Amino acid sequence: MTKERIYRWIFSILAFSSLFFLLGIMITLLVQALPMFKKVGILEFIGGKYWYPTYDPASFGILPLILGSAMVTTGAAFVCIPLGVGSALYLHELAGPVQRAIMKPAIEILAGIPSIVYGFFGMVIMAPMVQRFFGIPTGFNAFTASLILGVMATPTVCSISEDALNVVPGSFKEASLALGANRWQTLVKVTIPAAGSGISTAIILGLSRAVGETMTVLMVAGGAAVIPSSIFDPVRPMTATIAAEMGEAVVGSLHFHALFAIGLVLFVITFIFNIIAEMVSRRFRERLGLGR
Amino acid sequence: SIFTTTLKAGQLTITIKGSTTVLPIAQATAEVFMDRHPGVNISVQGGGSGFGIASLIDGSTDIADTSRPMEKNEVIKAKSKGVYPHEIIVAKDGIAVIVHPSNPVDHLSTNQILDIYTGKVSSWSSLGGTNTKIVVVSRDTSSGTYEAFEKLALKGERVRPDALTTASNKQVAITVANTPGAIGYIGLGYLSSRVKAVKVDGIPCTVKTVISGQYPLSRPLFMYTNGNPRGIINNYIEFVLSEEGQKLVREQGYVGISGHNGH
Amino acid sequence: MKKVHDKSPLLGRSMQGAETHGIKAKDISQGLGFLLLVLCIGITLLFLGSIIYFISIRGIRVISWEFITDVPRMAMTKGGIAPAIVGTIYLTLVSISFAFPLGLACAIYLTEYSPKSTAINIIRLSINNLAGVPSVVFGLFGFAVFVNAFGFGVSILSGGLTLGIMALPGIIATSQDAILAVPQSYREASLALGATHWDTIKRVVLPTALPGILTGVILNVGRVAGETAPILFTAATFYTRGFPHSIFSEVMALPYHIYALMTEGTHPDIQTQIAYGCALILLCLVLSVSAVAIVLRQRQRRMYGK
Amino acid sequence: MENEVKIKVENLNFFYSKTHVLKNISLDIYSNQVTAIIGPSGCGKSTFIRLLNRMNDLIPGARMKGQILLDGKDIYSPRTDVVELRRRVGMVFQKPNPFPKTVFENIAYGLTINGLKDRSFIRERVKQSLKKAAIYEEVQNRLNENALMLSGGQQQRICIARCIAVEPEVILFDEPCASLDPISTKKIEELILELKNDYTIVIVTHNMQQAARVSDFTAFLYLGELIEFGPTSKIFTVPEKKMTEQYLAGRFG
Amino acid sequence: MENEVKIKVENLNFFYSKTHVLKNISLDIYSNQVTAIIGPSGCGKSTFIRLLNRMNDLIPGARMKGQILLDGKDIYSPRTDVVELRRRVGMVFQKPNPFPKTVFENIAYGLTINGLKDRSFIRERVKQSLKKAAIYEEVQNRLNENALMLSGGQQQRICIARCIAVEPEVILFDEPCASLDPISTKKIEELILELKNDYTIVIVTHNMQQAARVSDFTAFLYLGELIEFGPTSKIFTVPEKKMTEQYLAGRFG
Ligand SMILES: Nc1ncnc2c1ncn2[C@@H]1O[C@H](COP(=O)(O)OP(=O)(O)OP(=O)(O)O)[C@@H](O)[C@H]1O
Ligand SMILES: Nc1ncnc2c1ncn2[C@@H]1O[C@H](COP(=O)(O)OP(=O)(O)OP(=O)(O)O)[C@@H](O)[C@H]1O
Ligand SMILES: [Mg+2]
Ligand SMILES: [Mg+2]
Repeated sequence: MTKERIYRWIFSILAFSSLFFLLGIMITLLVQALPMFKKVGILEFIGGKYWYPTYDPASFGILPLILGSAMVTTGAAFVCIPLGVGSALYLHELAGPVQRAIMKPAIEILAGIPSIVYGFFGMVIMAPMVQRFFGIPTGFNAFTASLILGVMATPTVCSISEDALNVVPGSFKEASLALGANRWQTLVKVTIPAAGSGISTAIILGLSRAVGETMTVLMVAGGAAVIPSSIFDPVRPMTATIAAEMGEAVVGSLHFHALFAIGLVLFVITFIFNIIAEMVSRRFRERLGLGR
Repeated sequence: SIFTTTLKAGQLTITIKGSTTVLPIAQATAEVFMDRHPGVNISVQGGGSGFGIASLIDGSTDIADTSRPMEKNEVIKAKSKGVYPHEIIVAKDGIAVIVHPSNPVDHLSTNQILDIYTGKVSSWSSLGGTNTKIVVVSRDTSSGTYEAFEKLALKGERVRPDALTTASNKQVAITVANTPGAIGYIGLGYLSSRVKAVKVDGIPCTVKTVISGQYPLSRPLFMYTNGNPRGIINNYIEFVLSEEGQKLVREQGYVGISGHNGH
Repeated sequence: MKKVHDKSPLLGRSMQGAETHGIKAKDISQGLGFLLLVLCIGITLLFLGSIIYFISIRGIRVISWEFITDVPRMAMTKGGIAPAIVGTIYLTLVSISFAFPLGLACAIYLTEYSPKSTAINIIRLSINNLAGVPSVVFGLFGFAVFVNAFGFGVSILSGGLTLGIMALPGIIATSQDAILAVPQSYREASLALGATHWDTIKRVVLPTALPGILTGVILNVGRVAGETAPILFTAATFYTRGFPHSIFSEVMALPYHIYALMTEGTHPDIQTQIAYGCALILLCLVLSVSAVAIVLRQRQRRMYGK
Repeated sequence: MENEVKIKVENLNFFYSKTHVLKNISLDIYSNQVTAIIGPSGCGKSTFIRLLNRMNDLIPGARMKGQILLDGKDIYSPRTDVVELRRRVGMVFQKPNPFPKTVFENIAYGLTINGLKDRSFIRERVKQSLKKAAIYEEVQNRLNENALMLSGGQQQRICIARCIAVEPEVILFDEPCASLDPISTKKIEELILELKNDYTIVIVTHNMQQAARVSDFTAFLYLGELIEFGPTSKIFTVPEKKMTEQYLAGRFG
Repeated sequence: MENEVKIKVENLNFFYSKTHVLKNISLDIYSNQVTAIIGPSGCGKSTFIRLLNRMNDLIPGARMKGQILLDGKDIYSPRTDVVELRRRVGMVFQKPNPFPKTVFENIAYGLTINGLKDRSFIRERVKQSLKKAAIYEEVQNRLNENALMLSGGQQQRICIARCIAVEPEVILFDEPCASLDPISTKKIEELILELKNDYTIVIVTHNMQQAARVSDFTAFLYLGELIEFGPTSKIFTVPEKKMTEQYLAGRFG
């Protein structure tokens, strides 16, 4: 029994040490962002319209960056929700066992395409295509970024939605069919509502990936730190700002702390996304009467 | 940093950090230098001039690349930490201002460029062109080219916030080549027939005008070491400044210098 | 035999329907709906397929034995990308050897040992949340903590640890799933034979969950191997010739190399081609790793009859 | 009227990919009677009953031979509208499976999917169905609650009401009481006896006492074969086959 | 020797967080006898039997009152070594649950975790256990196959052999035949009758006929209460309680 207790201790120590690392991120961000907030108030930082970190005097307003992130994420939602959920429904309802056996893993594998590859593809192929197709000054804009981000999030949304659909008890489906509903009615009126919160979780997680995506937007979003007025404007999302400017910022300078402050804002946003996803998915499981 | 210093004990590793403008020079020369001196390893990192200087000060690099001279307070800070920056000019760079080939405008004054980039002028018509909107293309604030352009052309004023910000010289060139109303600025080495370089204050952007210093948007490029370069670092710097090194500089699209410009 | 349905206003129309084949509104909506779904998956596969197609077609042209085994030459316009491949592999190895034991231990604790308290729930929640933290934020953390505070400098160690932490939540989650998927009946059977809890974990739970755990580890490590943002300030260097001699060396890495070629090179035309080659090799590395993991998982699922 | 044949099963054989699960079964199911299917676990009871409304169509690799006639028409002919067939032959499952919707929506579901829009008509029909399923009293004030909040027995009656609402002709019960407590079981059994006035009922059960209590006819399946079929009273008192007798005596299964 | 008490249960009460599942149960389990626990689903049979080797310790929020004495010693006293207790009181579960290892490893598992290393001794003991579980003939050439490859009935006997290998004093069976076919069931029943020569046996079953066939004593639980306990012959012929009679007659459950 004492041996048993020793193992228990070893594991709890290891578990908590990993937690220590994870909590460390929060603390680091807070500590490094603090000097920024001391100098520039939080509201001024978040609401400020101008991002000129290297000028003298510098101005640290990240509203354009937040809006840039918001715009590409919203755009990505328009791509990944229909494509991801639609594909999941297809796999769940229409694909035969052979098709599903091939396509499901294929889509999961594609979820692993590195973001740099998406960014590269966006840069060399998508952006010029978008520019020519719409006849706009540049293909490096929020639209192209949204498109690429959307496609990038699609496998994630698809895969998690499909899992959610699979969790819906077959008995609901049978009950509906036994009442004389056809497959589409069963899908729309029973399966989708039952899997609804699971699908929402998938969407939220997909979008949270899009908000936090860095390289793609760095390479294709255009990078203008201005409040966008149309989807075809170039934007500079928060993640791209950090990645582009971190190397240049002198360690310990205000600019350096400002970038950590952006990191903190990003962290809080994705944190909220995840909390919502967690709550929604818990409700989902409760509603279907699934434990844990 | 304890670790990085111990590593350097053998002094067969050279670390170079700093301006992305100087990066290609450092990379190309490092490569050939390593061919000559097997056993030497040179690691070349970008990050920007500021980063390079900061790294030199905290001892995490042997050579800092910069596209601007060190500022006074940087030098003071360095000395307070026992680092004595030694400046070497390794090349010169001219920043060409480019427009779409179809654009009738072929010369601009520095003031006009300033007006365009700060947003005071937003149509080509007042500059002798057609009545089209000016699409302003700029670079990331982290790029050395941007730093230089800001200093030389903008005199410290802010670029209009809605300017396209691209990550590389190449992207600026592509964007301008594809966009009739665009204006951009790139290193001299990136000029091609797909874009048109305008005369600035009446002076065309060529190797000659850059060397002579006539062309207003030109600047020297630097490498800094801690004190006079010694040992293998000195060998490397000498190689960069040698005829062979300068040939590599020219191959990368920069303007070479001749002779030794150290202090 | 006088049945309710005879007077049914609702169903009277379709009552003879058992054989009629008339097209009904609900058949039409079904047809349209299904068409839409086919369209969705079609577009998805088209997009993903075209990414892979373009990268492969253009990448394959520059790939050769030399490309894979040689160092970059002629100002990165010739030669190969071997240091970048090696660098990526080193980073990945460091991240696995850090994240795997820690993640597994954490998963074992959470599934087998942890009391069911709010404190543990908060731990679970924060692990879930950290899975969603943007990669660039991990980069910031690695830069502030490993590079600066711990003084590891820009190095394989800093980058590998940063990537490892990033993989940690995913590894914990998938390992937990794998451990939870081990039927409770196995645990009960073992305990009923007089085995201790640790015996049961070591001899029954872990061996059974192993394929699932490995899948999770491979999948997550494959994912972080392709990440760029976290190594941007912690490990990657633009150019170095030799192979790293210690974990305190900085390295070239494939994802960063693509980025660098596309943004900092001076010979765009040639370097874009090389970037295609790098992208293809990165794609092959990452996708084959995740393919292994996913095939493993499929087989695993089949074993449990799911 | 009593012995009119509603469903005629002829030489039915059924296979799940490789396994031959039902072997050459022929029997008649009479209108307004309760027919019970009994037999040990795995003998094919569920498979059989699910063939009557083609629920097994959903299973990949399953094959069927033989005929099933509903009112004399082959339900497996290519011209049959399966959706319509399932409306006519309703089903109540072993585990109560109300949708995760309100009680009202559960019952109204079958009506709305058949295109009915008239709210007041639907409301009336829901009420009637709940009454017929002997659950109206208990839930009349809880129509807008989630049906999953009800007890198991109540849920099962909700499922029966849901089934009744679309006015099927035949109702198939697959072990409807297997997951219920004795009191709920009793209520459902009483209900089945009520329902046979209006519907033809087929019930699968592995509780022999239940079969004895509620059914008019009993079919005994064993390892996929129909061992004996006849009036319940006869089967339970003077079975023809030795095997039936042994099974009923609890000698195996 | 026949009526020596092996396990004494006194005033046992058990709660799952809030629900009171076992109510004030007292009974004696005799050495070398088969004691059957019967009752309708959900009455607490499994809960009861799992208390005898403290398997319910694993369930969070569960509470127990009363005493269970094994050979006169309280098994819930803080001084009890739970691991040792479980070795002495073995268990066979409803669903056969061999480990996903070879047949040999399955049987040897219990020996090796108890620190045994001598290969030849282990081999001998595995063989003996398989023989006692009446499965040796069938698997002697398949000892290195994965146990999951065997049929359900064979798996269940492997589980019994695995249990026997650690030489427990009591064996608890929780519906050991529920997922088996009639032929396998028969084999297991015969085996249980064999085993009672060496072990004290407690068996949960919801098949009354099975209880009648194999047990010496029967306990009838209903909604957590012990309605009646006594020799099987008596319970099945002249039960004292009306309820027992009704249950056995299939009036409910
Ligand atoms: N989808 C399926 N694929 C393959 N075999 C199946 C499938 N469903 C059932 N079977 C097999 O067919 C046989 C008959 O199954 P069925 O479910 O009809 O039995 P049952 O009499 O309803 O049993 P129970 O009383 O346990 O519900 C069993 O041997 C079962 O294992
Ligand atoms: N882990 C648990 N938590 C809460 N309640 C439980 C738990 N396990 C069982 N119960 C409840 O305790 C009661 C007794 O359950 P138990 O499993 O002992 O019944 P049983 O007699 O074995 O039934 P069956 O014949 O269906 O196996 C049931 O009402 C059940 O719902
Ligand atoms: Mg069944
Ligand atoms: Mg039980």
